[in-house]
Amino acid sequence: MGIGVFPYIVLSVLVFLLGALGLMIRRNAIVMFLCLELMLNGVNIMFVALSRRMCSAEGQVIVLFVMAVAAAEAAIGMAVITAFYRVRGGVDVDRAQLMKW
Amino acid sequence: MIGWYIFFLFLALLILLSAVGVVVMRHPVYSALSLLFNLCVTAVMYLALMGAPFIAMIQVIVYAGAIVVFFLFVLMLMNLKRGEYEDKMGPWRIVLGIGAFLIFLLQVIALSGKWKGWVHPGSRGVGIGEISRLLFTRYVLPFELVSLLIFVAAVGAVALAKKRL
Amino acid sequence: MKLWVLGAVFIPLLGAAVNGIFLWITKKKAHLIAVPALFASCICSLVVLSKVLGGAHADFDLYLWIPVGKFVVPVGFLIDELSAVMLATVSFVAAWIHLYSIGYMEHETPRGYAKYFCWLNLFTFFMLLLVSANNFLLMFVGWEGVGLCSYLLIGYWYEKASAANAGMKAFVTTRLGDLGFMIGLFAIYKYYGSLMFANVFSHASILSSSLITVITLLLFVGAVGKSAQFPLYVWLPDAMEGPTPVSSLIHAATMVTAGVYMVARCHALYNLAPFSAEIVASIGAFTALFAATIALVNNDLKRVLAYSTISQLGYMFIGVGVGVYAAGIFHLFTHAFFKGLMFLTAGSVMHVLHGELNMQKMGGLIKKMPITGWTFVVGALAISGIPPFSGFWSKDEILAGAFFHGHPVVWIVGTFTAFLTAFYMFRLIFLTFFGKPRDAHLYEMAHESPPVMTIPLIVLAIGSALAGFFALGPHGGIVGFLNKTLGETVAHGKEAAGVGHLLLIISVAMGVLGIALAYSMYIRRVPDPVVMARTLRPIYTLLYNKYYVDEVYFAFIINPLVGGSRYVLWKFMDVAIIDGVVNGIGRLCRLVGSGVRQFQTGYIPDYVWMILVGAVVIYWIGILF
Amino acid sequence: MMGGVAYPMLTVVTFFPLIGVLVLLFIDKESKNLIRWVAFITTVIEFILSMPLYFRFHLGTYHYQFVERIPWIKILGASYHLGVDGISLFLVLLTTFLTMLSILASWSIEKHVKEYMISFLLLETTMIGVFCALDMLLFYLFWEAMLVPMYLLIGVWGGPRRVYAAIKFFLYTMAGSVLMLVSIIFLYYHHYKVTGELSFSLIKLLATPVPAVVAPWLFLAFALAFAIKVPMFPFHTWLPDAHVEAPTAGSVILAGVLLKMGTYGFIRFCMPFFPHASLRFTGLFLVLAVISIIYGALVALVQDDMKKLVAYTSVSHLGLVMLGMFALTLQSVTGGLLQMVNHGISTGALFLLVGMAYDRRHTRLIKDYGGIARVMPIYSAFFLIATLSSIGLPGLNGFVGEFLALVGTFKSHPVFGALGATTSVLSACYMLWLVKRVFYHEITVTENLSLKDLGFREVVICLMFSIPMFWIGIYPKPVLKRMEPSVAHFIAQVKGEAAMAIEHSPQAKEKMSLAAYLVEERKVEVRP
Repeated sequence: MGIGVFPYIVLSVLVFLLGALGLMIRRNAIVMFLCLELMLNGVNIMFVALSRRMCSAEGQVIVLFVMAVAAAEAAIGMAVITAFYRVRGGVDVDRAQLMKW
Repeated sequence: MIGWYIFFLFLALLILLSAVGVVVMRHPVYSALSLLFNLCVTAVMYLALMGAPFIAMIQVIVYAGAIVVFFLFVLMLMNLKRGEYEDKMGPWRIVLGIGAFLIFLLQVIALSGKWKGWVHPGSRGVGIGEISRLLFTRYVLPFELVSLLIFVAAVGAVALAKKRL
Repeated sequence: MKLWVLGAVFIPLLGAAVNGIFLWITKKKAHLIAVPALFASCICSLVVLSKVLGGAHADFDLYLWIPVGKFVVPVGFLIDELSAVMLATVSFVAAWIHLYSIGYMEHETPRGYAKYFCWLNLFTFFMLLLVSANNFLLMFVGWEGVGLCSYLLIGYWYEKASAANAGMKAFVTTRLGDLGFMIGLFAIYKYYGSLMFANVFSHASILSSSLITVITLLLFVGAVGKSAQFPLYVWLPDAMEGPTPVSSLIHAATMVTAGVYMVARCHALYNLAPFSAEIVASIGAFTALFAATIALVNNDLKRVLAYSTISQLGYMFIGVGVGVYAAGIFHLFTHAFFKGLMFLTAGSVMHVLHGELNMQKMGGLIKKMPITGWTFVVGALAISGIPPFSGFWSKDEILAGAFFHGHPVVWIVGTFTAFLTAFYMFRLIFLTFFGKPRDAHLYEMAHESPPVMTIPLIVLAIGSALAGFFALGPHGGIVGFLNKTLGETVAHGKEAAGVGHLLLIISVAMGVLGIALAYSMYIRRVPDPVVMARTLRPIYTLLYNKYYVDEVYFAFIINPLVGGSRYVLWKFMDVAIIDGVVNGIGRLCRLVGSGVRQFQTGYIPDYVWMILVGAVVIYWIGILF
Repeated sequence: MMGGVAYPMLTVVTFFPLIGVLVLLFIDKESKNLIRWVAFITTVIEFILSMPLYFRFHLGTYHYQFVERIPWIKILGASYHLGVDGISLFLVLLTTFLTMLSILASWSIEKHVKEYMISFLLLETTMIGVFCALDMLLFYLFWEAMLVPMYLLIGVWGGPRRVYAAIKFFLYTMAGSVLMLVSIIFLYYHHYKVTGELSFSLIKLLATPVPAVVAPWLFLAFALAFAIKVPMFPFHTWLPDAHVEAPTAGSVILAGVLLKMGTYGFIRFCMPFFPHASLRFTGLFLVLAVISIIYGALVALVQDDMKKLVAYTSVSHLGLVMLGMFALTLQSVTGGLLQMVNHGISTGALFLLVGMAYDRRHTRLIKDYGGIARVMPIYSAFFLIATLSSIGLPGLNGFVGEFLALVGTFKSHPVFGALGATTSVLSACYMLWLVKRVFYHEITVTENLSLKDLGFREVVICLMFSIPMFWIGIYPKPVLKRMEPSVAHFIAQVKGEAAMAIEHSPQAKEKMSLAAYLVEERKVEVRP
């Protein structure tokens, strides 16, 4: 158990970056959402690790909030995607450029 | 000590692999399953290595159990055909994406010297009692606000997804 | 005393208010309020005059009007010999003209009728305020107020383009003069620290003479505008577009004399500024001659009278300019009678001839309308300076004053103008009332006006005939009376009686000569005026076109101003340059935006990429700079 | 210095319209008449609520009255600090008065009535807030918040080019006010640096003089914001566009109140904060003011559109206000201040009257009218009164302000006073020419033959406007008495205490001309 915080931080950054990479290279909206969750998860790892390091429960409280927000975001996101799918006939984000410029 | 390291490396490897899976899987359902796996392994890590059993629990119940399953539902509802779900990822985008990935990573590594020496001070985990105490005292306002947020999100989701209100 | 003064000034305002607010009720009965109001005011004024004759004076404040720091202006009244005479003159003439208006305006619409009386009452109020105010600012209120009423009444028949234009011209031109007056007031406040007559005049000499000269000249600019002197006289002939009683009241008897009153009121300042007084007298003399020459050839009944008014106002300015203020005011007083009378008779002619004003179409009217005709003759005799009619007395005072105060040139001009005056007045009479009718149709239409119009004519004719005898009262008559206020105590007649009598004979001879020439030209036709006009064509054309002054003003002032404003200031400066810069900045922003928005691809992956790389870049920017 | 009242008057006056907004929110948007009445009654009550400010105002003191002060954002040192003095009192009253009549004049609005009325009531709150706020942050908040409802009023209910006009209005104003924000923040930090106290309070910031090196720059930053709002000569082009496109009531408020915020800003913030810089730039501003007066009048002369004409007259009139303020004499500043009120009343009335014609004929071009005095006599009568008030005819309100401003200006700067006085001629030219072309002559356009004269509601509006015109014209003393102490204090602030002391000391009296001394006596004598 005494392996220190550093490995967790590296792990967290890697997970976060992998999620970001997914966001960058994927165009399927649902997969992008999944990548977003992945990023959030990376952040959560960091929070929990530092919460342990600081001997404080606050990090974990924040994680709870992050999860709640993630849930809300997923709900709205999925609703948007279904609506979008209905209108555009696909979940490819490249189709969504009404707001472009 | 070494044992813990090996255990950590094992879990971390699983997490990273599944994360890569989320990114590269062709079919969205595979991606989702991969994420599910990723979350579960993270929960194990919380529980076994990081002394955060409550978060681990929530991670499984809410994240894995509710959110990802919810994603899966949506995927099934849409029932995407082959060709519809496939990404046509241009090589440029992949190169650029990986480039940004590496740049950021390098940056983090360059800055990581600060944390290298951070060693875990003790084994005392934080109990559920401590969390709930904080939640209902100092964080009670954000807590309530979050509940409101979820409520709004639920209503909003219905409003958005319904064809006609 | 206070109450009588307030009554004299405010009863007309009350009448105006009632007629103005209850226009829809009074309608054709408006005169039942307006005319009694004026007669009441007249009685009050006469009471005030009688009290002043008994030696009483008054200077009181009704309430504090504008108090800011040391700038304190009350609504207050000053009653001395000068203002008492003015009050009485104005309200007396105005009352009879009100009465006359009942007949003259009988064919107007009910609303127009009530409106007319409302404005006429309002005018009288402002005029009375002007002459009874105890400070410059309140005087200015009356000054501008009469201008407003003049504007409204000239434009009474606003559907006629010429009337609407004339009203505006009158207002704007007089405002141009008022600008000078206003700046004069600023200067008075700046240097004297007060606008009260009492304070300013009692300490008039604390300023250097050059400053007083500037102040008095500025004030005189106001008088030039209001009293239609050269070069701002152009509005007065056009003002004849208004109903004739209005021309009579405002543009002959009262408002236009405000400038003369003002100069007389400020005699304490003008006495200290000989150069300004010189200017006043010169402008007066020049205008007298200038306007008289135009009147020689004009064929429009009312315009001849208008130019005659301008000319006579010139006389008054000669009077106040050469320092015989009382004579100037005396001429103002007699002029109010005979010029008011002549306008009313002209109105009477117009009334029965349905607005015809061209005297070339008239002739022989005296048979059809004897009262009108003969009263006009009385007025003309008065203006021509034939003794014993009133004009003789006052004109003689002025000319003698000019001569004895060392202005021989002014005297020559004045005397020559007297000749011209007699000539054009009797030209008018012979063309209109005597000789053969030149338009049978018009002649058929003519008949005497109703009594409501002829009674004022008779009253004013008696005034024109006899007002001059006021000069003969004890202690120098009216002149001596006015001099109690106006301060000029030396009676010139005594020191050079012989020369005085010679001057008198010359000026009367000039008048008689003028009448005789008019008689020979327009009744005997030797020399025939038509032939004369042909032989002297260039001069005739110049006079007939009024020296082209209006045209010059349009070409050199008004058109450049309007054109410059439209094309240079508005279209070029405002729209092209300033808005151009503003819109240019807007366009520049859009240009930059359209370049920068290329980064805004709308693809989420690109944004993620930018966030990640951007975070690194910003970190390094922070480190390096 | 509470005015001896039991309730927080200014807060009530400022925020009462929001209660009206709240009520309006619960009314169905289809019941338009109910909405109009609710809005109107709200503004009437608001006006009545603001009346005690006038009656309970203490004469003879320059201190702020009806002051309320509650800590607001403690960490920033900002407080909720309201108060009025002789300078802002009449602007508050003008706001409530004009808003009431504007709502009454908005009966003809049919599009989105509910939103319109809500915008209007919000606008009223923010405007009053601007005039009452004594905390810079609070002031800035109201100042910026005011833009939004006005932007909506122009942009949604305006004429054909409304969007262009609204954006121009918004951006112009923003451009200036951002610079002002920078200045405010500088003042705030400077105050912190000097005294160690964080405060946005106007009074405290005023007590901390700014270093002479930066003062001119800060002054110019403030001045730009306010000069745009006024608007002074080179920054005025938003005004004609905004006025022409705004709905009638919007124009009334724009001209009547919003422009005053610029001049108010100068007198309340810009000049007292930077007295030395103000004195240094006096020449510049006097020149700009005179240019505004003459230029605005000349451009107004040649306009074809009635509303645009009236808009340019605002440039001219506000130039006069600026002239009076920078001339810095008691008379000129008081006159300028009074002229602000007068301009709000007379120009407001003119805009309303133009709007009434527009409601009937749907055109504002002068050439489409002509001769309508015959078919609309009441309308013409009121138009004439408003015109005369606007051109400063003695006996009506315009004259008192104009004359005071000019006589005071002449006292310190004779040339500028004389140049400014040309406004009396030029204003007569453009207004009477307008009157002539619109009301006189024969009717040439047949549509005009069937024009209806004013209805009851419109007559009420016009009568309401006429009352203050006559009142201020004939008996301005109560107004002037309330303004005078604050103006004197303002001048003392700018010119420095020393200058003021000389003017009031007994020794100085001996130096005064004897005549002026007599006046002084007279004044004492008649004082009640």
